[in-house]
Amino acid sequence: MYKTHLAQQSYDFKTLRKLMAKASPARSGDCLAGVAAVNHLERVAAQWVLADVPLKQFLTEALVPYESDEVTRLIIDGHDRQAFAPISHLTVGDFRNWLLSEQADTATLTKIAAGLTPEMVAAVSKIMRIQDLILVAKKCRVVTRFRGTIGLANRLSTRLQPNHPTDNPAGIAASILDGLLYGCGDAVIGINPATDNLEATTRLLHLLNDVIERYQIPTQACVLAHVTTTMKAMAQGAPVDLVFQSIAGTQKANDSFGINLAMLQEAHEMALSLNRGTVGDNCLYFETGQGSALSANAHEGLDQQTCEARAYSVARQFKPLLVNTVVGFIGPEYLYDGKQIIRAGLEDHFCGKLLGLPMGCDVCYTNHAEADQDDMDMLLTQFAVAGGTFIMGVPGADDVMLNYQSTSFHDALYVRQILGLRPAPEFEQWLQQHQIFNGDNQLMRQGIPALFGGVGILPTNGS
Amino acid sequence: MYKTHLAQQSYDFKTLRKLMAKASPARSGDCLAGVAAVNHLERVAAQWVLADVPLKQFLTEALVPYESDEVTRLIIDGHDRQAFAPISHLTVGDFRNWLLSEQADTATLTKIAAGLTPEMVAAVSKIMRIQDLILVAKKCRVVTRFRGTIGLANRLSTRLQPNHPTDNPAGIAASILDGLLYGCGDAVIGINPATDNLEATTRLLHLLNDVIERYQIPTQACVLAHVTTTMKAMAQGAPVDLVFQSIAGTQKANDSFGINLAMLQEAHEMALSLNRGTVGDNCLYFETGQGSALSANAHEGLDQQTCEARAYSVARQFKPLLVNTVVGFIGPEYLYDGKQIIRAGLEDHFCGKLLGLPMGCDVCYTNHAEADQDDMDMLLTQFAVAGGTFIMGVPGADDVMLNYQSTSFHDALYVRQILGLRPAPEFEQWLQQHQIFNGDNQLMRQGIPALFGGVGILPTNGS
Amino acid sequence: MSNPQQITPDPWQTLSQFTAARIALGRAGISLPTRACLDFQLAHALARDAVNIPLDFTELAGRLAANGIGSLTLQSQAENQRLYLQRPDLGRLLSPSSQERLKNHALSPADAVVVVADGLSSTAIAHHAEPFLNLLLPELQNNNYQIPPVCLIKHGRVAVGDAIAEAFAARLCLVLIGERPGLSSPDSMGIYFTYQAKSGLSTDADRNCISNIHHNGLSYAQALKKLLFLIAEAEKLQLSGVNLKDETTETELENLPPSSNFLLTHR
Amino acid sequence: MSNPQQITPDPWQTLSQFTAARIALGRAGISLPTRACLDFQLAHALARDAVNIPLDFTELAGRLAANGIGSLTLQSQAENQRLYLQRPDLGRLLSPSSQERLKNHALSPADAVVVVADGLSSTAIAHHAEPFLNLLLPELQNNNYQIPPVCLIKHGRVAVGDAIAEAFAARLCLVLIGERPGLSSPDSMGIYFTYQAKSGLSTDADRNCISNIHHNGLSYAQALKKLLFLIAEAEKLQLSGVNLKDETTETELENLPPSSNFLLTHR
Ligand code: B12
Ligand code: B12
Repeated sequence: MYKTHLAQQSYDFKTLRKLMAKASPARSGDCLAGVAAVNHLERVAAQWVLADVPLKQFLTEALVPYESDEVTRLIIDGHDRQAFAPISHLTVGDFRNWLLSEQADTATLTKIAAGLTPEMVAAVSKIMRIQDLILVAKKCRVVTRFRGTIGLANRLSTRLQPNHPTDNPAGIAASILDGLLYGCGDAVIGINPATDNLEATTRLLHLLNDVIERYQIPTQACVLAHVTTTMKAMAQGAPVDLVFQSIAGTQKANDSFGINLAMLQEAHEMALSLNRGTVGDNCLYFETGQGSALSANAHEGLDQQTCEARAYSVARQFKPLLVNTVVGFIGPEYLYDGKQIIRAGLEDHFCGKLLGLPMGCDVCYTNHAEADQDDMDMLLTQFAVAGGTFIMGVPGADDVMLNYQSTSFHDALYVRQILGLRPAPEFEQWLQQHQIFNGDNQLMRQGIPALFGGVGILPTNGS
Repeated sequence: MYKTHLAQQSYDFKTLRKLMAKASPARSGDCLAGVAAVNHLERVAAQWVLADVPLKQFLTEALVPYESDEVTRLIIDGHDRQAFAPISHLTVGDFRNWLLSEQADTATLTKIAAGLTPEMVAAVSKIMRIQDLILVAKKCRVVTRFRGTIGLANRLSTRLQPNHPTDNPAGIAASILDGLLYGCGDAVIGINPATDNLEATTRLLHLLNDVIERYQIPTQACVLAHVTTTMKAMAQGAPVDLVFQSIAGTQKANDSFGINLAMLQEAHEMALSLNRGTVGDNCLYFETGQGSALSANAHEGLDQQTCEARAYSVARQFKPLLVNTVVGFIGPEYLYDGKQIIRAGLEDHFCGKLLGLPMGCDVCYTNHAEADQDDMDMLLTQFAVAGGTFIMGVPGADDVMLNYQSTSFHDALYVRQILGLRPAPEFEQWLQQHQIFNGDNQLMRQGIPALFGGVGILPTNGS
Repeated sequence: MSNPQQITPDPWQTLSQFTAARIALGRAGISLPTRACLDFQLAHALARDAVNIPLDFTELAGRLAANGIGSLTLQSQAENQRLYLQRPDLGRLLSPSSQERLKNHALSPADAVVVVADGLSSTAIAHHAEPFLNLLLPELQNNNYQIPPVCLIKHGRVAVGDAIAEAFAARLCLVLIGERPGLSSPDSMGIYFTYQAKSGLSTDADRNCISNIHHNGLSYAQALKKLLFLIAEAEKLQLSGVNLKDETTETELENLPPSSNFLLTHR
Repeated sequence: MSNPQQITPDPWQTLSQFTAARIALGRAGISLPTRACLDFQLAHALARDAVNIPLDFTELAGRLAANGIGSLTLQSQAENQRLYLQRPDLGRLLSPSSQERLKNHALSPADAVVVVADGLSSTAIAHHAEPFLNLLLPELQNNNYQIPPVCLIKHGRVAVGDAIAEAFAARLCLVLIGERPGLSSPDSMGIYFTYQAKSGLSTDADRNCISNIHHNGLSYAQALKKLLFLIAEAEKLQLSGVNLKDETTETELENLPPSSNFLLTHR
C-alpha cells in the first residue's frame, strides 16, 4: 500500500499519515517537522499515490489514534454515513474531479458536508491547484446569523479589530469609529484584549455592548480573551455576544491552549442561554492557523495542513458564527513567505467551506516573514474571488498590539469595489441609512455622519 | 536633487534614471544590471524621493539621450501637451492619488493617455501596490477592432497558440480544433513558426486564412515570424491579417531584434493597405517583456520595468490590435520567481493600459524559474480582475515548441467562469451559434459540433 | 506630493491622541493616500531590519552589573538568527556548552529564576529589561526569594526558561522576552510566568503572559503589579496558566482620562 | 482514480497522432481532470530537474574522439549552474583559463568554428550533438573549410561563440546549444549561426537560428539542409542575421501525410 514507481524511482510511503505529509505543497512548517517531501519528484509521487486512495480509507485508518485523541473521536463518531454515501465510492483523485464537476453544485456540497472528514478534505486539497481551490470554494455557501446575516452570495463581511496595547477605551473607540466610518464591522467588532484580566475583559464587553446599543449597529461584539475568562465574565452577567477561542487540530495542541471539547461545549451552552442574537443563534467565534499544533510539539506526526483541517471539525461541532484562519500570523517557521501564506490561506478557506464552516481569513503577515503588502493584495483578491466570508479590518493594516500586519479598512473597500461585494444586509442598511455608504455601497464623501454628531470631540461638520 | 535623509541615513540618487531603478520593487534583472536598491531601506528612500518628483521633470530629463535613441525621440516628439495639461502640475506621488481618485474615470484616463510618457507611468507604478495597479488598470478601457472587437468591458479574449515543433499542418490544426472547441481564439489564432522560413510562413498564413474562411470564424490570424519575413510574405500576396513583432524599449535593443521604427512604419502601411479587417483596421500585434533590453545589453542603465514601459510607446505609435507582455517567458535572470513574475505582469498591464494599449498577458513561466501552476493561477486571476484584455490559450498549458508553460484552454474557461467574463462579441456569437458555448457562455456538453461534422478524421457523434 | 487635493481627508485626526493606531488616514478614491502608503513602507523596512538587529549582551550585562545585578549569558541551540527564525524548537533548548555552564552555577537551589531572552526584538530587551529588573528584583528579594544570577539568553524562545528553572529546581520561572516587532511598536517586551516549569512538559497552558510592555503600552509599574499578583496567587494555588487569572483591577493601574470613551459621552 | 465518470471526455483523441501537444484532455467541469493534472506535475518536476543535470563533457569528448572528431573543452565565466542561471552575461564570456587555452590552440586561422554549449538542456547536447556533428563536419570539410577542434563549452550561452570565432579569426560561427527544456521536449537543440562574429558587438540581429532539433522536432537532415543553405547564402551576401533568410523549401524536407490539414479536407 501507498507505493509507486515513478521516473525510475520506487516510493513507499508506508502510512496514510506520511503519505499526506509528503503530498503537501511545500511549506516551511512541514520541513521543520521533518515530514515534508525531500524534492519535487517525491512530492509528485506522493500526490499520485494519494489520488488513488479511496475516501473510505480515511474512515478506517485514523491518522491520530482514536484512543488517545478526542479530536479523532469527534471526527469518527460524528461522521454522517448517509451524507457520505453519494461520494463513498470515490478515490481522492475522483473526488477532485467530482468537486469540480457540475454535479457538485451548492446544494449538493451543502448536503455532503457532514459526510466529509477533515482528512478527506485535506487530502483532496493537496492535489488541487489554486484555481481549483477557488472554483470549488466559490460553489460552497455557508450562512450564519446572530445580529446580522453572514455569508450570503456576493457579500463580504469584515471584523473590525480595534486593538490597543493598554486596552484604553478611548483608543479602542477611536479605532472603532474609524472602522465604522469606512464601512467595516459587520462580521463582528472584536477586540483582542492586551491583558487576560477578567475585569478588563468585562469592561471591554460593556464598552462594545453600549456602543452597539447606542448607535443601533446590527452587528455583534467579541472580546477575544481565553474561553475560561469569557466564561467567568458570562457567569458574572457580562454582555457576551460571541465566545471566542483559538483552537487546534489535536487534543494535545488544544491541551496546550488550555482547552478541551467539554469546555467548549459548556461555553457554547452558556452563550446560547444568553440568547442575545436577534436573527440567529450562532454564537461562537474560532481562530485557527497552520503551525499552531507543531509549535506546541503536538502535531502527532501530521503535516500542518491536515492538523488545520482537523481544527475545523472541532469548530463545526459548535455551529460558530465565524471561523477564520490567522494564516500568516504565526510566523515564517510555519509559512515561510508570501507564496506559502497565500496558498495556505486558500487551502484553509477551501477546507473550512467544504466542511461547512463560515470561513474568513486574517490576510496577514509578520515582520519576520518574507512577505509584504503585495502578497496581501494577492491573497485578499483571490480570497474574495473564492467567495471568502470575511476579512479583518485593522486601521492602516497595522495592529499596534498584536504586532503584525493585517488588512485595512481601505483594503476592504478595495476588494468590495473591485468585485462588487456588499456587506451583510442588515449592516448594509445601517451604513446606507446613516449615509456612510451610498445606495451603491460606495463611501460617501461628506464628513462625519449625523449619527456621530453628538460626539463632543469631533467637528460638527467635518471637512 | 533626488536626495533625502531617512532613518538616520543620507541618500543621494544623483539622476532620475538611477532614482527610478532604485525605486523599483525587487527583481533579479535589476540586480543583474547592477541598478537595483541594495536593501529595503534604500528602496523606500528612493520611493519617497520619486514621489516628490514633478511629472514635468520627465519631459526635460530624458532617461536615455534624445540624440542617440529614436525611442526617446518618439516619446518626446510625440508627447501631447494638451492631453498632459490636466495633470501637468502633479508630482509622481500626487499622480498616484489622482489615478486612484474618482476624478480619474474611464473617460478622463482615455483623454490623458497621449499626454503620458512611459517614464511617468513607470514611475508611478513603482509606488503602487498590487491593489492599486489592479484598481487603476480596471478603470482603463482600450477597444480595438479587426474582425472582432477586443477589450470591451467584462470580456476577456484569448490568443489560440497552436504551435508545433515542425510547423506540421495537421499538428497545428489539431491544436486549433482543440482550442476552438474550448472557446478560445477570439483575440487571434497566432502561430509561432518553428523556422523563420518564408515559404513555411506563407504556408501557415494560408492555412489560417483558409480555416477562418471555411468555418467563418470572426477572428484574425497571425504568424509570428520576424517582421521582415512577414513583409516579404505580404509583398508576395500572402494573406496577412496581423503583422507581428517583438519590440523593446531602447533603440539599441530594437537593433538587436533587427528592427527600427521606420521598418515598423513600413510594415504597418503594407498591412493597412491589405484592408483585411471587417470591423476595424488595427492590424499589428506586438510582444514585449521585461528583461529583453538587458539581455541584449541594451538597457542603457535603465531598470527593466522602465525599459518595458518605453516599449509600449513604440507599440502605441502603430495602433495595434493586440499587445502583450510575455512576462515569465524570458527567464529567472530577469524575473526570478512567481512573485516577481506576478508583480511584473500586473505592472506591465497597468502601464500599457494607461498608455492606451490593448494589453494582454502571456501568463507564463519557464522550467528554470522558481514558479509553478499556482503562481500562474494567481497572476491569471488577478490579471482578469484588473480587466486584462487577453491571455494565451495553449493546449494543456504546455507549449511544445517554445518550451515553456502558458495558460491553457481550461485556464481560460476558469477565469471566464469565476469572474463572469465573456469572449469578444462576434466570437461569442459564433461560439453560441455552433453550440460550443451555451447562452450563458458555458461549454456545452455534447461531442463535436455539426460545424466540424464534415471533418473525416473525427467521430460523427462525439462521446 | 506638493498637492494633496486628490485626497479626501478624514476629519477625525483629533482622535489620534488616543491611539498609535493608523486612524484618520484619509483616502485617494478608496485607497490609502501616497503619503500614508510610503510611511507604511518605511515602517515595514525598519521593522524587517529590527528583527535582525543583534542584542548587545555584553552591554546589557554591564548595565545590570552597574546596578548590582549579577547575570549569566547563555545561548540556545539556534546558533544564528537565520536558524533562530526557522527552528523555534532549537530556540527552546540550551546549547550544550550553556547547559554545562548552567550546571556549574546551579549548585544551590533557588525559588525563582529570572530569564531574559532577546526573542524577536532585541530592542525591546535593550530598552526595557534593565529598568524593569531594577524594579522587579528588589520586590522578589522582599519576598526572601533565593534568586540565582539573571540568565541572559541569546536566540531564546519562551520555553527556554523551563530548563533553567529545572536546573535551579526553582518554583517560579520568569521570562522577559522581545515580542515580535510591529510597525508601530518595534520594542515590545513580554513576560511569561510559569509555576514549576518542566522542560519539555510545560505547555503554554501552564504559563501566564504579560504582554505589550513598552512606552505606548503597559508601564513597568503596571506590569510589575500584575506579575507580583500572579506570583502571589500561584504560590497559593500552586499552579500557573489557564487556571490562574490576573485579577488585578485596572482602575488602580491606570488613570483614565475623564471622557474615557467619547463614543458614549455626549457633548 | 478508479472511476472517471466525473469526466467529460473530448472525442478527438485521435488527433493526438499529429502532435505532442496536450490536446483532448477532457475536463472535470471546466477543469483539467486529475490524471492530466498529475501528469503535468510530474512532467514539471522532471523538467525542473532536467535544468540542473550537468553535461558529461568527458563522455561527449570521448564519443566525438571515437568518431575522429577532435575537441577542446572550455568553460564560461559562470562557474556553476546557479550562477549560470542568474548571470547570462557570464555565460557569454570565456573564463580566463579557457581564454588562455584557446590562445594556445588558435595558432592558425580557420574558416569556421563549431561550438557546442550545454546551454539550458544538457540532455539536448548529450542526445543530439554527436550524431549531428557526424553529419555536419564532413559537409564542412567538403567545402574545404579549415576547422579547429570542436569547442565544448561548459555553462555557455549563444554569444560565447563570438569570442571563439574571433580567436580563430573565423568567418563562420556555428553554435549548437541546449534550448531550455519544455515539459514535452526536454532535449531540444538549437543552432545559432553568425557570420563574422565579433565578441561584444554581434547581436542576435546578426545571427540566424535553427531551433527545435529533437526526435519530435526538426530532423538532423532538415537542420543540416537549413544550415548549409544559410552558410552558402552568408558567404554570398557576406552577412547573416535578419537580412539573411532561410529559403529552403519545405516540400523537399518533409513528406507531408496526404491529409495534411484535416480541417480543410472533406470526408
Ligand atoms: C504568536 C502568538 C500566538 C500564536 C502562538 C503560536 C506560535 N508558535 O507563536 C497563537 C496564534 C497560537 C496564539 C494563541 C493564543 N494566544 Co497568543 N499571541 C501571539 C503573539 C502575537 C506573539 C507572541 C510572541 O511574539 N512571542 C515571543 C516569541 C519570541 O517567543 P515564542 O517562544 O516563540 O512565543 C511563544 C509564546 O508567545 C506562546 N504564546 C502565544 N500566545 C500565548 C498566550 C498565552 C496566554 C501564553 C501563556 C503563551 C502564549 O506561544 C509561543 C510558542 O510557544 C502575542 C502578542 C504579542 N504582541 O506578543 C499573543 C498573545 C501572547 N496571545 C494571547 C492570547 C490570549 C492567546 C490565546 C490564549 C487566545 C485564545 N483565546 O485562545 C491563544 C492560546 C495561547 C496558548 N495558551 O497557547 C495574548 C495573551 C494575553 C495575556 N496577557 O495573557 C497575547 C498577548 C495577544 C493578545 N493580547 O491577545 N498566540
Ligand atoms: C527566449 C527566447 C526569446 C527571448 C530572448 C531573450 C533572452 N534573453 O532569452 C525574446 C523574447 C526576446 C525573443 C525574441 C525573439 N525571438 Co526568440 N526565442 C526564445 C526561445 C524561447 C528560447 C531560446 C533559448 O533557450 N536559447 C538558448 C539559451 C541557452 O541561450 P541564450 O544565449 O540565453 O539565448 C539567446 C538566443 O536564444 C537569442 N534569441 C532568442 N530568440 C532568437 C531568435 C533569433 C532569430 C536569434 C538569432 C536569436 C534569438 O536570445 C538569447 C539571448 O541572446 C526560442 C525557442 C526555443 N525553443 O529555443 C525562441 C526563438 C529562438 N525565437 C525566435 C524568434 C523568431 C524570435 C523573434 C525574431 C520574434 C520576432 N518576430 O520578433 C524575436 C527577436 C529575436 C532577436 N533577433 O533578438 C524563433 C527563431 C525562429 C528561427 N528559426 O529563426 C524561436 C526558435 C522561437 C520561434 N519559433 O518563434 N526570443
